[in-house]
Amino acid sequence: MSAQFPALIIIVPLLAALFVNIAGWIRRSLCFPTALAALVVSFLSAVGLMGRVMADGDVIYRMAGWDPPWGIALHIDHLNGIILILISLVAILNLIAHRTSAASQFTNRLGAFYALYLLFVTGLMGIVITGDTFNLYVLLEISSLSGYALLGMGGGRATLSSLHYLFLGTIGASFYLLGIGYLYIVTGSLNMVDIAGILPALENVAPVKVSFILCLVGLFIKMALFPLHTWLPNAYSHAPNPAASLIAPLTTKVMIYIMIRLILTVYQPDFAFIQMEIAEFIQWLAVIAIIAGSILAYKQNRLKRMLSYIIVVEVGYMVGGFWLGNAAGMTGAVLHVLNDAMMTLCVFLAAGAVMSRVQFDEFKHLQGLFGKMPYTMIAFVVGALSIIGVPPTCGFFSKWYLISGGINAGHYAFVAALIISSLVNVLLFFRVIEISYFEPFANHHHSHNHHAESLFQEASLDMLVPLLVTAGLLIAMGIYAHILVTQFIEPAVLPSLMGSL
Amino acid sequence: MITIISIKPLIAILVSLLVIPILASSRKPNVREAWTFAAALIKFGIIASMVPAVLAGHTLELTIVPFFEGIDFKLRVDAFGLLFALVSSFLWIVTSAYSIGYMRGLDEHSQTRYFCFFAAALSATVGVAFSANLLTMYIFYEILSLSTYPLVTHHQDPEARSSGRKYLLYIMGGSIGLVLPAMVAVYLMTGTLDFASGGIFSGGLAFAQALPLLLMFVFGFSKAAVMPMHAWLPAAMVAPTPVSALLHAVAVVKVGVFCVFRVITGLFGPDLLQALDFGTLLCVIAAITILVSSLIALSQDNLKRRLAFSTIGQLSYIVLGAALLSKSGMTGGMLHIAMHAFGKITLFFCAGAIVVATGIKNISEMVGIGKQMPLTMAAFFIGSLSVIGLPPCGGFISKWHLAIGTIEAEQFTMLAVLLISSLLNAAYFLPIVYRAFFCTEAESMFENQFKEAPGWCLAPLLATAVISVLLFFYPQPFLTLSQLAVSRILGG
Amino acid sequence: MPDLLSLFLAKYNYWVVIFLMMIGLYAMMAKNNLVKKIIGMNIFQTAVILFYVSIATKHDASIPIIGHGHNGHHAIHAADYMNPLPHVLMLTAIVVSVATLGVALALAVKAYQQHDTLEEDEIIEQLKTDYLSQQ
Amino acid sequence: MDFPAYGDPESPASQHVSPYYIEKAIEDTAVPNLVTAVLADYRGYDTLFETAVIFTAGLACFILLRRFRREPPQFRLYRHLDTGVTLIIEQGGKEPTDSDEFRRIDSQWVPYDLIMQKAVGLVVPFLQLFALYVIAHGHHSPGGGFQGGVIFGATLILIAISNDLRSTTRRISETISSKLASTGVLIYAGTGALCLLLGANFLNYSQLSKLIHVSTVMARSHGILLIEIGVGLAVAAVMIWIYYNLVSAGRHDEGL
Repeated sequence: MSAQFPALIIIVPLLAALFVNIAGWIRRSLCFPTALAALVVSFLSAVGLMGRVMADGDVIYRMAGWDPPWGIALHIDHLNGIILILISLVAILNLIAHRTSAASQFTNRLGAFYALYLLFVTGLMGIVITGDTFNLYVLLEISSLSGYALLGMGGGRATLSSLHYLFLGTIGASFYLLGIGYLYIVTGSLNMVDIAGILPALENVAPVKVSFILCLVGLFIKMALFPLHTWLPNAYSHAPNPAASLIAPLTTKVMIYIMIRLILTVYQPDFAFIQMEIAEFIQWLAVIAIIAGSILAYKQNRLKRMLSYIIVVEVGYMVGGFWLGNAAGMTGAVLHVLNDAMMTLCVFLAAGAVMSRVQFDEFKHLQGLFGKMPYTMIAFVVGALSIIGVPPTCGFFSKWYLISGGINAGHYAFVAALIISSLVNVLLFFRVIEISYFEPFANHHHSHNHHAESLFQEASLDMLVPLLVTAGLLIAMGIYAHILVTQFIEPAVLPSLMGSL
Repeated sequence: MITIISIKPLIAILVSLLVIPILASSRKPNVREAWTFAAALIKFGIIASMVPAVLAGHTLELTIVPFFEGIDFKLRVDAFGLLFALVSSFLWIVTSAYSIGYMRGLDEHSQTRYFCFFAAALSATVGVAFSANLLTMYIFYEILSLSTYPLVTHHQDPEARSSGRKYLLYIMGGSIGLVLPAMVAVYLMTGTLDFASGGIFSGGLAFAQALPLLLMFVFGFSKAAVMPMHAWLPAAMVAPTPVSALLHAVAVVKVGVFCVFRVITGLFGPDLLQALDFGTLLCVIAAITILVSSLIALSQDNLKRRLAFSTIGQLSYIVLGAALLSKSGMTGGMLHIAMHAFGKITLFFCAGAIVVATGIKNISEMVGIGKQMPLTMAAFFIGSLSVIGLPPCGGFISKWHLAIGTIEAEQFTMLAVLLISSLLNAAYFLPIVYRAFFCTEAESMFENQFKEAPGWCLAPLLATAVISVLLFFYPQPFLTLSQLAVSRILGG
Repeated sequence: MPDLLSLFLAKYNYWVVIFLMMIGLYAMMAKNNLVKKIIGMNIFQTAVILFYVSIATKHDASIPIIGHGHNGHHAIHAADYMNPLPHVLMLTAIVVSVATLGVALALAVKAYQQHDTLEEDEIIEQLKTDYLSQQ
Repeated sequence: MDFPAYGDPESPASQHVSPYYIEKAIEDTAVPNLVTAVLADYRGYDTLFETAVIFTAGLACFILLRRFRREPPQFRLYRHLDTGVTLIIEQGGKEPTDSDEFRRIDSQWVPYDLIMQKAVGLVVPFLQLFALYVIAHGHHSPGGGFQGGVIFGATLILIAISNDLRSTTRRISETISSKLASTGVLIYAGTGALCLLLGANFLNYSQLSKLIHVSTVMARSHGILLIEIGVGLAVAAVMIWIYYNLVSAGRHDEGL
C-alpha cells in the first residue's frame, strides 16, 4: 500500500471533492466530515511518503505505468515532501477553524464551497508533487480557478478584485505556458528531469534563456513580487475569512516552490545564477519589494490589508534569499517558505476569529480585545512575534539564515532591508497590540443590543483550538528548526547547489 | 575544573514559568501570593544548591536542543552567572512580599496578570544568567523585554502607552537593529558563539571589523542604558514601584549590563581589547554616561526619576569595571552588580512606601517626612550610603575594588571620574535625607497625620537595608564568586 | 535584406503568435469594459494555443490517426504523421481557457448585478462612494 | 531566432518524444487515433485534471452566482396557447397557473415562433445521436470525450434558447446536472482508482484485463473508452450547469 502514497495524496482529496459536491445536494451535514477525512488521509500519506523519501532517496511514481519522458511521473524528494506535509496540515487546521463560519456564510452552497476547498488543496498538492512541466500548468490552473471562485465570494469589492486577480493570474499562467512551450521546442520533452538532461548539451542557448525569463515573469506575477503585486491586497482583504486564511498562507509559497523547483531541477543553479546575469537585478527587486511592502503595510488601517502587504514583504524575503545564490541564502529561503506559511496561517486565523466576533477588521474596531478575547490575542501576539523574528518563534531562524546568506554574498542592501523591515514589523504589530491592549472595550459595533458586553466573549472553541495549535507549532518549529534544516532542507538544496557552484 | 551535566539550571529557569498557569487559575489573592512566594523560595533554593559546586570550581552545563551548526540551546552555570542569578532570585522573594503590600495598598487592577508576567520576567532573567552562548542569551533577552512590556504599561493609561512605546522602540530596536546583525557577523567569522574564557576571536580581528561590532553590541543591548540608548529608563518609571524596583534596579538593567560584560569578556576577550586599545574607548563611553546621568539626576524633582538617572550612572560603573580589563576592576564591576542591586532596591522600596503611605512623589514635598516615617527614611539613608559607596555599606567594597582597578590599569582619569561621580551621588541623595530629618518646625509640611507604611512594605524595606550593611562585613559569597570568575577570565 | 524576409517567411507562425498576444494584452489593459477585457484575455490564451499547435506540423505529414492499412504488420515511420503531443496539450489548454472564460463571465455577471454597469471606472466610482459613506 | 522552421520534421519537438507515440501507440493501446491514445492513456493524469478544471468552473459559476432567495420579478407574461394573446400579470396579480391553455413566457417578450420550436424539436434528437457518436468513436475518428460532451451540452442549450429556460430546467434540473458532472469526473477517477486497487499504478488500465478477461492492450483501449464516456458526461453536465447560472444570473427563472 505504501507504494501508492504519491497517488493517494492527490486522488483522495479529488474524489472527496466530487462526493462532497453530491453530498451538498443530498445531505449537507456530510460535507465537513468527508472533507476532513480526505485531508487527514492525504496528510498521513504525505508523512508516510516523507518517511520513504528519507529512507531510500527520491521516489519516482510512474503515472499509468509509463516511463517518465512518455508518461507523467511524480517526483518526490526532500524539498516537496516537507511542503506536501505543510499544505495538508494548513488545510486541515483551516478547515476545522472555519467549520461554523463557513456553514453560516455559505448556507445552501456549502457543498460547492467544500468541493472548491478540496480542489484548491488538490491543485496545490499536485503542483508540489508533479515532475512534469505541463501537468504543473494544469494544476496551477485548477488551484487558481478555485482560488478566484473562493475569493470572489466576499461582498462589495470582492467581485472586482477577484476579477483583477483572474486577469493577472491568467497572464502569469499563460506566460508560464509559453515558457514551457519554448522549452518544449528546444528539448522536445516535458519531463523536468529529462529536460535537465538535454539542456546542457544544447548549443543555441537563446531560446532557453527566453523560456527562463518567460517562466520567471509568469511566476513573479503569480507570487505577487513587488511591482506585480497589485492584485494581492484587494483579493485577500475583501475575501471571506474561510477562503482568505486558506489561500493567503499557501498560494504565494507554492509559486515560490515552483521557482525553486525550476531553478534547482530544470535549469540547474549555475545556468540560473551565473549565465543569466539577472541574479543581481532580482536581488534588488526583492530589496525594493521588502522596503515598499513594509511602507505600504504601515499605511493601512485595516488588519487584513496590512497582513496582505506583509505577505508581499515575505515574498521579497524568500525571492531575495533564494537569489543570493549561496547555501545559507537558499536554506533560509526554503525554511522561510515553511515558517511563513504557518505564520500567515496563525495571523489570518486570529484575524478571522476576531472578525467572527467583531464583524469589522478596521483598527478602531479592535479596541479592548485583550480583555475580551485573551487567547485569540495571545495567539495573534505569537504570530506577530514570529513575523517580526523574535527568537523562540520560527521567524527568527529563517531570518538568521537569510541574514547570514546576505552577509556571505556581500549583498548588504538585502541585509539592511531585512533589518529595516523587521523594525517596521515591530511598529506595525505593536500598533495593533497597543490598540487592543490599551483602549477600553468600546462596544460601538454592538450599539443596538444593550447587553453586548456580557454576550461578547471568546471566539468559538473550534476556531480557537486550531489557532492555539498553530501558535504552538510556530514555537515548536522554532526550537526544532535545526532538525528541519539538517533532515529536510539541506539534502534538498545542497546536492544540486554543490554540483554546479 | 570538571563540567557537570545537570538539569538544575533548566529547573531553576522553568520553576517560575511552571507556576504561571497555577497563578492564572487561582481565584483567591492569598492563594496566588502564596504560590508566588513558594516559587520564589524554590527558585532561590535550587540556585543556592549550585553554589558549593561552583565554588569548588566546577561548572554545570546542559545542552537542550541544537540551533545551528556550532550553536545550540545550551545552559552553563559559571561563577559570574551564578552571582547574578543569586542576587535576582533572592530579591524576587523580597519584592514579591513588597508587591503584595504595594498592590493591596493601592488596590491596583488585574493583579494576576501582574504576578504572572513578573514570574515570566524572572525566569528570563535567570535564563540570561545561565546562558552558555550569545544566541541563548539573546533569546532570553527578547523574552525578558516582551514579558516586561505589560508590566511597564500596567496602568494602561495614555501616559503608560507612550512610555511603553518608547520602551519597546529602544529595546526591540536596539536588539533587532544592532545586536542581530552583529551576532550573525560574529557567527560567520568564528563559527561559534560560545563564551570562551579568552574570547573566541582566536585569529585576532582587524580594527575595521572589531570597532563596529563592539559598538553594535554595547549600544545594541540598550537595556544597559549606555548614554544615547538610556531614554527608555526614566520613561519606564511610570510602572508601579515594585516593577521599577526589581526590574529597573535589578533584573532588566542588570541583564543589559550582564550581556555587555559577557560580550566584552566572553566574545572579544581582554587581551584582544587590550591589543586594539578599545579599553580606553569603552571607559570614556562609560565615564560620559556616569557624569552626565549624575548631573541630570541632580535636577530631577520626581524621586523615582532621580533614582532612575542614578541607576543609569551606577550601571556604567559596571561597564567601566569591565572596560578597565584589570583584575580588581572586573571584580569591582561584578561586585557592584550585587551591591548596587541591594542598595538601589532599598531606595525604590522607600519611594514606593512613601507613595503608599502619603501619596507624595516629588522630593520638594518631602521636607520633614522623617518624623512621620522614621524607619522608611532610615532605610533610605542606608540605601543611599550603599549607592554612594560609603564605608558602613556594601557599596563601598565594590567602589573600592573599582578604584584599585583604575590604578592597576593606569587609567587615572577614570579614578578622578569615579571620585567625582561618588561626590555627585552624595550631592543628590543626602539633601533628601537631611531635609527629611533635620528641618525646623516651620518648614515641616506634615502635621503628623501620616503614619508608617503598611507592614508588608516595611519588612522587605528594612531587610534589604540590613543586608546591604551586612554585605560590607561579610561580602564572602559574592566576593569569592567574582574573584573566581575574574581569575578564570583573566587567567584564561 | 532577403535573408531577413526569408527568415520571417520561414518562421511566420511565431511572429503571428507574438502579434496576437500583444493584441490580447493591449485589450486586457486598455479597455474599460469588463467584457472587452475578458475577450482580450481569451485572445491572449488562444495565441498561446496557436503557438503550440504550430509546432506540431510536419511537411506532407497526415493527421495523427493511423490509417486502416497499418494494423500492425509493417512499421509506422514517424515522418508520415504529425506530432500528436502538442495537440493533446492544447486540448487541455483549450479546456482551461474555456473554464477561465466561464469564471470570468460569472464574475462579470455578478459585478453587473451589484453595480448594473460593466464599465470598470463607474464600478470603482460606486465602490469609492460606498466606502466613503461607510466611514 | 533560431527556432525550427515551420513544419520541418527534424525539429527537436518531433524527434525526442513524439516518434515513440506514433510508432508504439497501436501496439500499446490499439487506438489508431494517436491524440486520443496520448490524451487518455499516456498523459491520462493530465486529462483527469482537465476534467477537474471543467468541474471547478461549474462549481465556481454556481457558488458565485446562485441565489436561492425567491424574490418575484416585477411582472410575468402568460400567453394563451391557441390564440397567441399575451397577458401581463402585475406584481401580486393572480396567475392562471392551473389552466393548461396558458403558458408562461420570459419577460424579455420572445415573439411566438412556432417554426423555431418545431424545427428544434425535430433536429435535437439527431444532434444528440451525433454527439454520442463523436464520444464513442474517439478511437478511430478525430473526436472524443470533450468534443462529444460539448455537442451534447450544446443541444440542450439549443432547447433552452429556442423555448425558455424553465422548459429545460424541467427536463434536466440543476441538481441533476450538478450530480451528473460529479459522476462524470467520478467515473474517470474511479477507473483510475480501480486500477490502483487492482495493484498497478494509478490510471494503469492494463490491470482491467483481470476484470474483463481480455488482453492488456485491449483492456487499455476499453479503459480509454470508459474514460471518454466519463469525460463526455462531465463536460455535457457542466456546460448546462454553467449555462443555467450564467444566463439567469443565479435566479434560474428567466433566461435568454
